[in-house]
Parts: sequence; C-alpha cells; structure tokens
Amino acid sequence: MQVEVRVKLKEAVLDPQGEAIRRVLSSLGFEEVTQVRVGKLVLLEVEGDDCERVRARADEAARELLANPVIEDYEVRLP
Amino acid sequence: MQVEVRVKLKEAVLDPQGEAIRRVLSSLGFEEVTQVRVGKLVLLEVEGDDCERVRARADEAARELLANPVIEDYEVRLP
Amino acid sequence: MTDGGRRPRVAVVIFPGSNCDRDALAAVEAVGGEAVPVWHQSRDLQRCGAVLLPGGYSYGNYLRAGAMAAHSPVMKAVRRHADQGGAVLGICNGFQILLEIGLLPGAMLMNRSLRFICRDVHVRVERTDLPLLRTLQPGQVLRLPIAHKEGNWFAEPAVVREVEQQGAVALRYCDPSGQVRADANPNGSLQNVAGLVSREGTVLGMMPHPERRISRLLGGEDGWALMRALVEAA
Amino acid sequence: MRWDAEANLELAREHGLHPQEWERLLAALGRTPNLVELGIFSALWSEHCSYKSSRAHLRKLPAQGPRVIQGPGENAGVVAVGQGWVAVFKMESHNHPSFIEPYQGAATGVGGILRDVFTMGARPIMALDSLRFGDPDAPRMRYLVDGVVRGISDYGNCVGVPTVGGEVDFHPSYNGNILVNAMVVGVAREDGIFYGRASGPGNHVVYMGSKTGRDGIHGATMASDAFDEAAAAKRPTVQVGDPLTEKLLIECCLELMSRGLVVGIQDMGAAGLTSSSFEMASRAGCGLVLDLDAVPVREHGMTPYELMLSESQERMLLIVTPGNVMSVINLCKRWGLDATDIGRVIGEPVVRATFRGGPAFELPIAPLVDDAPRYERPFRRPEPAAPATLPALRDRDWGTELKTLLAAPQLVSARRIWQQYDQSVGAATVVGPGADAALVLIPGTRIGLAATTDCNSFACGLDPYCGAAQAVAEAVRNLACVGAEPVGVTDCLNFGSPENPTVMGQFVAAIEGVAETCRVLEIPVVSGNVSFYNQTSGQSILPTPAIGMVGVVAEVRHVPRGSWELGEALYVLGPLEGELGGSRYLQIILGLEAGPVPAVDHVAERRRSRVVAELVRLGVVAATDISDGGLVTALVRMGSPDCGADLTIPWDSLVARVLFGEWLGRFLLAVQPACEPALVQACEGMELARLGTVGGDRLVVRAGKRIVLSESMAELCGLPERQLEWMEGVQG
Ligand SMILES: Nc1ncnc2c1ncn2[C@@H]1O[C@H](COP(=O)(O)OP(=O)(O)O)[C@@H](O)[C@H]1O
Ligand SMILES: [Mg+2]
Repeated sequence: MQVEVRVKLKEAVLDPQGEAIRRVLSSLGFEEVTQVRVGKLVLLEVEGDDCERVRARADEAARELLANPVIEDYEVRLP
Repeated sequence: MQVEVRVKLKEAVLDPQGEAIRRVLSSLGFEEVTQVRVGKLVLLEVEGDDCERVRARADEAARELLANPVIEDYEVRLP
Repeated sequence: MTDGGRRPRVAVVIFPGSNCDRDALAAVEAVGGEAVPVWHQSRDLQRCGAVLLPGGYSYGNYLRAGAMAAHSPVMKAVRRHADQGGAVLGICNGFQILLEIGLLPGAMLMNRSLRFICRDVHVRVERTDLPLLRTLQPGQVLRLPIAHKEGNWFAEPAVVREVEQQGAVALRYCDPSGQVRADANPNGSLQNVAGLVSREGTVLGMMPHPERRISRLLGGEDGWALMRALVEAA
Repeated sequence: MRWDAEANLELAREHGLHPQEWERLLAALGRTPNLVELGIFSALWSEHCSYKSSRAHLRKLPAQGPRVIQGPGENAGVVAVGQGWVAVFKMESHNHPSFIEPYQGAATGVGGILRDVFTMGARPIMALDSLRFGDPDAPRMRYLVDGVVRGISDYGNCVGVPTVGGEVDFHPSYNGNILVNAMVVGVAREDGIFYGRASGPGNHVVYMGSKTGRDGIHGATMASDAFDEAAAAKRPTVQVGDPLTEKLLIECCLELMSRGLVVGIQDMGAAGLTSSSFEMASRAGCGLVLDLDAVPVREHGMTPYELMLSESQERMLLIVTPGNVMSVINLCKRWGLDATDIGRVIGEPVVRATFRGGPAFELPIAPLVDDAPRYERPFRRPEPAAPATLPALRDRDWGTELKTLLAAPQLVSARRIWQQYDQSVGAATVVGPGADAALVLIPGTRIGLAATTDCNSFACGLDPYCGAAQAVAEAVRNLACVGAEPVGVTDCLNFGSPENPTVMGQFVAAIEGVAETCRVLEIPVVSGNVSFYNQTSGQSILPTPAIGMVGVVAEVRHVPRGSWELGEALYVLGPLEGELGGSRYLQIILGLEAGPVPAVDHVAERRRSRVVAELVRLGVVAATDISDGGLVTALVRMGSPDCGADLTIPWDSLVARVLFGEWLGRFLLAVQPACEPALVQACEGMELARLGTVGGDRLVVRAGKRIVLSESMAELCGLPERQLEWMEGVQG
C-alpha cells in the first residue's frame, strides 16, 4: 500500500528556499503568488493491508526519522 | 487560496535519497517498507478565487520553474 | 585518563559517507592523541576517553544532514558516553548529528544563500572555562574554514534564550577583530552561532573545521588548541 | 521489436552506423547480428568509444618519458612523482548531458572521472573543472551555469575530494553547447597500480555497486519490447548520480585492491557493461561468459539490450579469483554495497552471454575493439587569423578601458563558483582555487602535487595550432607560480563535427600544437579525451583543447603566495611589451577577432618557468603569469582592495602593449626589497624589468613622468566579482 508522509517546516521557521522561489516566480510575472513554502513528500510503499496498522507504523517512522520535530511537522496520509 | 504542487521524480529515475532512507528504515526494523521515493511539496499561497484560473497559473509555474521536466513529473492540487 | 604514559585514546566515528574521518584521525595523532577509528556499526567505543564525530556526508546527508547517522548503532554508545560525562566533539556533520540526537539544542536549516559555502571565517571563543575549550583564551578569534550547506542554526525563541542564559554558545561568527556582526555571519545562523557546548562543557558541536588547520603549510594552526583540548579531555 | 530480432541496414542506420560500417560488421561477424549485438557494435564503434576519427592524430602526442608508468590506453595515465609515489590523472568531458540537465550532467561527469582514477588503485586527492558557457544573457544560460556548479558542488563535496581549481569562460559559440570538463588527480604507491584487464581463465566476473536501470540508453527507440512502449516513453535520457554510493565505492575498491582481492577492475562508464566487459577482455587477450539474469536490476523486465547498454552510474566490474569471491562479496557488504557474481573469464576471445536459459549473444572481441573502424577524415588546415589593423593606440583612456576589461565575462572572478566547492577536505590543500595553480600534499608527505587546467579558446579559434601550444605554455607557467615542475599532461579536446573538414583541420592543428610544445618541453601526454560533435544547428563551438597539467614540488617548505605585500618591489620577467594579437584587449575593447597569436618560444618559456618555480619554492617571490588581459589584470589579481602599487614604465614604451599585451611567456613578480639581489642574480641573462613598488590604495602607472593610469584598487578588484553576483541571490 502506498503511504504518503508530508513533512513541512513549522510555521515559525523561516523557509529561505520557499522565499527564493516566490521571488523568482514574481520576477517571472507570477505576482499573485504571495507565499511559497517547500516541504517534502515521502512516499512509502508498505507491505500489509491493515490500514490502521500501516498508518501507525508510518507515523512511527515519521516521528523517528522522517521529520525533525524541532523544525518540522508531518502528516501521514493513506490512499 | 492555497495550492499544492506535488513534484515527484519520474518513475524510472533513480532516487538515491529514497533508497538510502529505505535502507535505514529497514535497519530500524521497518522491514515492511519496500520502497521509498522522495518528492517535493510546494505550497503556494495564490491571490484570486477563480479556481480554474489559479489552477492554470499554478500549472504554468510548475512547468516553468517548480519541476524539472527532464526528470520530474508534477501535479497541481487545489483545496 | 592517560594511563602509564600511553597517549589518550580518541574514537573517530566513521559513518558511510563520512569524509573528514581521515583528516580527523591524522589531526588527533598530530596533537598527541591516539586516534581510534570506530565503525558506525560498532556498539562500543573501544576504551576511548573521548569521541570525535567527523565531518562529511553521513548517508549522503540525504533526508536531513545527520538524520540517518543519528540512528546508527554506535550513537547509542556515544550517547551513553556523553551521559556519563565523556567528551564528545562534533565537527560540521558531526555537529548536525549531535543536534539530531538532541545532545545539543536546535536544528540546522539550509544556509541562507541556499548554497554550499567553503571559505575561511572568523569565530570568537565565548567560553574557556569548560573542558573542551580550556586550551583557548577568552575572546580569542580563530580563523577556520567552513564547508557546509546546512549550517544555519535555528531554535525556537525560548530555546535561544535558554541557550544564551546558560552560556551554551561556544563560538560565534565574527569579523577579524572579534566583533560579532550580521555581515560576519556566513549562513544566517541565529545569534551568529558557530558552535554550541553542553552545560558541563563535555559535548561540543561546531561548524568550522579545526582538524584542517593544524599546520602552517595548510592555512594555519588555529585549529590546534581545539583538537588538543579534545585529546586532553580523553 | 524484440531484443533478439534480426538486425538490418535500417536498424543499423538508426543506431548511427553508416552503410559501409554495416557491411564491415557483417563481414567481421560472418552472419547477421541480432538487435543486442547491433547495439553493442554501435556503442563500441561510436566515436566516443572507438576514437575512430581522432586516433590517427592522437598518435602524434608524445606519450613517453622517464616518469611515465602508464600512458594513454588505460582508464587514466600514471607518472612517477618521487619516493615511490605515482600520480594518476585524467580529464573527461560531459558536455551534452550537462546541456540537457546541467545538475545531473555535471554531477555524473565528476563521478565518471573519479571512477577512472580510483579504478587504477589511486586515491583521488583533487578535482578541477574546466567550464565553457555561452553569452551570460543567452536563454537558459544562468540556469546552466547554476546547475552545473551545483552539480559539481553536491557531488564532489559529498565524495570528499577537494575541488581546487579549474577555469570558466564565456563565448556565444557555446550558447547551444556548453562544455563541462572535469579532471581528477589521484595518488598511489608505484606497486599498487591496478589495470582494467580480465585475465586468468576461470576467474570470476563480479558486478559491484548500484543496480542497473534503464538510464541513458541511447539506441533506437524500437530497441525496447514492443508491448512496453509506455515504458519507453518514460525512460530517462539522463543519468542520476548517487555520490554516497560513489564514496562507498571509492573506499571499498581501494580496500579490495590493497588487500589484493582483485585481478582486474574497471568502472562501467559510457556504454556501461558493454564497454567494460569488451575492453577488459581485449586488454587481457581473453574472453568472458556473462549470465545476464544475474545482473542486479532496478526495474522489471529489462532486456539484454538494456542490460548491456544501460549507463546507470556508480557501477564497477571486477575480475576475482575463485577463492576470493566470497571475501570480495563480504567486504562489499560491510561497505553497504551489493556485489554479484555474473560470469567467468575464458580463454577464447569472445564475449558470450546467456539470458533466461538461452543464448543472448556471442561476439568476437577483436572486431569490436582493436579492429573498430578508423577514419582518416579529410581536413583543411586552418589559415591563422590575419594580423589586425590596429587603430593608433595612443593617449587613450586606459583607466576606463581597464575597467571595461575587468567587467567583461571573460575576466570574471570564479570565486562565487569555487566557494561552492569544498576546497580543503582531505586537509592537504596548500594552495586552492584563486591562484595560478593548485597545490596539494600527498597525504602524510611533504611532496606537493600541483595541477592546473588551461585553454584560451578565443585564441584557439584564431589560430588552433598556436592557441593550443600557448595553452600548454600557460599551464607550465601556472605550475611555476606555485613552484612546481611539470610531469605530465591530460587533455580534453572539445571540437565540432569531425566530418566537417574545417573542424577536422582545427583538430589536427590543435593536436600538433600540443604535441610539438609537449615534445620540446618534455612533458608526456599520458591520458585524455576527445569530445566531437559540439555543435548546434551547424554552428560549431570554438576549438577548445583544454589542457590539464600536473606538476611536482619535491618538498613543500613554503606556502606559495598569490598576492603581494606592502613595500615589495614589482618586476616583469620576460619582455615588458606583450603582443596584442588574439588578446582580450583586442577582443573586448576593440571588438577585433584578430591575430596573430604568437608561437611559443620554447627556450624562453622553459628558462623563465624554471627560475620562477625555483624562486617560489625558496619563498623569494610571489608570482603570477601574465595571460588573459595582460599585465594590468595580473596586477589586479596580485593586489587587494586596500593595497595598490605605483609603477613606472619607460616613457617611450607602447603603453597598450605593456598594459594589455599578452603571450610571450611573461611573469609578474613581487619581492621583498631584501630579496631583490637574489632575484636579479637568479634572472641573470633574462629580460627583467623593475616597475615599482607596492603601496597606497590605488593602481598608478606612469610612463616616464606622465601618469597614464590611476584607479582605486578597491574599485578594480570589485569588478571581476560583479559578473556572477546573481549567484549570491538565492533561487529554487
Ligand atoms: N570552474 C572553476 N572551478 C574551480 N576553480 C576555478 C574555476 N574557474 C576558475 N577557477 C580558479 O580561479 C582562478 C583564476 O582562473 P584563471 O583566470 O583561469 O587562472 P589562470 O589564468 O591563472 O589559469 C584559478 O585559481 C582557478 O583555479
Ligand atoms: Mg587560465
């Protein structure tokens, strides 16, 4: 089953990459884009079909490794 | 309105980062994770409320800047 | 912990992708220590009195710099060693690993310029009353190279306050005269932090590379004292 | 179409073979090949693998010398550098991939050249990159510059090999075809060199490193299974680099070799498993049997065609005795690398492969490797550009012209590029980028290895013979500035289409220029690379024979200085007046693409370079050579924003030639007053002019009593930094 872990920088953390993209977009004429934030999309292929179990495990993987709680939030999504 | 651009490596393109993460997850006991691919989640805050127009513009931005068509695919999602 | 005239043993941990391990081993020997390479899968530190986590790209720095190395078997032993008051020096990627396992506070973001930066910087020594800094002079300015893409130290305001109150900032980016200024900050690090030290002064993390500066032929000897302090703490 | 379908002329054409080549193939084989065999032929007979257009001329390069241990023909060249140490080096291009995808193209270029060097048993200790871009304002150009630099940075920094030098230049002829040439220097003990030879029938063939995917397979589109057309559309044409795996390969291979566990070893570079297997077998006079089902794969349903022609990165082929196979596999495992036994060495000179229990192909080795087609392409020797008709160059606004020159892309400071490279990992860099040449210690010794890359392609366009000769001479001078004596050359010859007689003529002339200069100066050319077909819509790039040169300092005792110090005296060694033909002054200020580019004066070059190298080693002088832009730009390079100089040239000299003239093997030297007598004595019998002293914050030049130039050093030093200012800004 495919699981999606979405890792985003916390609101309070400055995202220089997002800001850089915003500026370039604006210079390309996309002035209507007022903010850009860049996160990670970690796509896991997980064996097993017990959705709750898979979700719990993905959550664990995200907590332990995929996200750094000091700067990032995450969210696990199943199909 | 918040728009999400999901940028992923094309399927046949090697993802060394994903593979390294898979290996470490496996050594941490997450053997059920058989594949990992890492993509980018670009969250745009866009002015305007004409959904179709916003989608079209986000698509344009993705094509021009956010994704590298040689190795990446993208997808635009509205809320 | 020198016994019978033997040189103090310093463990240099090697992760897949470490690339300053050889330089670190050589530097430890050059300042009078016995450098012991320790493989990341090792579960013990081979009777070493101090640990050096060298720079490089452990696990390719994929995901986040230092994130995956933090989960290596050897890091359990390193944490135990630190908890018991043993000395640990993390240089560059080693610093990032120390942040990832929480031995030092905060996290590294990508440099403000979003680029890798390799150049000499000046850092001011903020503490000299702690074991890993006692070979230095208060306010001393060192000229050392940095070489990293993720050295932009970040923590929440409350944590930053605490860090400052505790005097946990060991090194700050400064100009050649020792002034801590915004334009002397190469990467956007909060409070110009270049290095952090634990409360007891036994765990030190720093972005600049002292191990590359222990010879006049190779850009200077400003790293010598820091390497020496580690050996003396072993 | 299936991989084992019978090939025909039509398919051969689509694989880039000419009808005569197809006939030759049929004759050599005595039967019609199947598709995978055709793919193998087309790869090995490609220009890239067979050097079919260049081989006849490459032979002119001098490859012999008392220090040479391995000349061209192996993965890299090897020269002895003293105390039992050898330097192993090579330069290679990755131009086309970098134009398509600059980041991955440049990254995998670095990866490939690193493998060529450590494959020989040498630890890479430094990398250099020679870059050519188009007009900075041309479409996509910033994206290309940025991507290439990031690619080199992320890959080289991760593997932990310091990038210590290189060059960068801009010219519209590269608008549609940039150049990315990378050079790596490694070191080994003389008895620790390994070769890419599949010797010893009965030995095993071990595949090591990343799994094989469908990356960079160039053959005709129909080469995939017909029912898999959707997959064909998704096939990536660019390879993706994995520097972590490369770093592990370096450490693991060096350990395998130092433990004597391998008989032969080669990386899978261009044409992947095909070139590595055929070339290794050919060098040993043996053959191989391969079990293609054993090749580790990343994707499902890969055909023999894809397996043989994939260019997936970070893969090696090892030849191992039967008794050592398990040890090899275990050591690889320790480094987290996969290793798989995929075949055997046989005595019969063929490569035979099986797939799913049946034969996949069987090909004799000689026709594919040694007897590949050779061409004596027709060529037209270039007429050197006519001498310029110069305007009267008197009483001009020299200061403004100098500033215009310094602000031009050709004179750019590469600092913003090399600051993104780890220059000091390895803790052995004595002199990094920003100087005339780099100087790195062999680990654990005081032996210094110096390296530089040089090529003034503008001059090569005007006169390929003299331009190429000058590139060699400039490299020698650059080495001298860090105290080193040259010991060997690698080259990367970047040209347009060899089927165009004009381009072929440039190629021949450039090779002859390099060959003659290297022969007279006794510097062997031990490795190199040819990159043809650098053109877009019929427009060729400037001829660009990049020269990579390695030198030695037997014992480094002083750090060579690149800049002057307050109170020092300044001298020009060599003629005070340079030549304006082919100079940057002509190109940029007068807008003249005109010659003549002078021939190299071998005797003078050698004498001066030797003396400068010696003085630098002794710590007597700081030196820089006078090249791009002439004396004034050398002055700016040697000075600093807060420290200028005051110079006086004879009232009757030709100011333009003194300030902006190039060529003729000139050096600018800075020396402490106390050391002036030593300098003068060492240069006895040579042209040496004392011009003035260091001081003040301006650059002042007087002709007799008249001030001809007076500019703020801070302003001058800032100009070459401007070009790449946009790199400071951030982008996504
Ligand atoms: N692409 C590059 N990568 C690394 N270093 C570079 C690059 N381009 C230029 N440099 C460095 O900048 C300095 C100036 O280059 P260049 O003008 O070509 O020197 P020179 O004329 O002495 O050969 C040299 O030290 C060179 O190594
Ligand atoms: Mg040059």
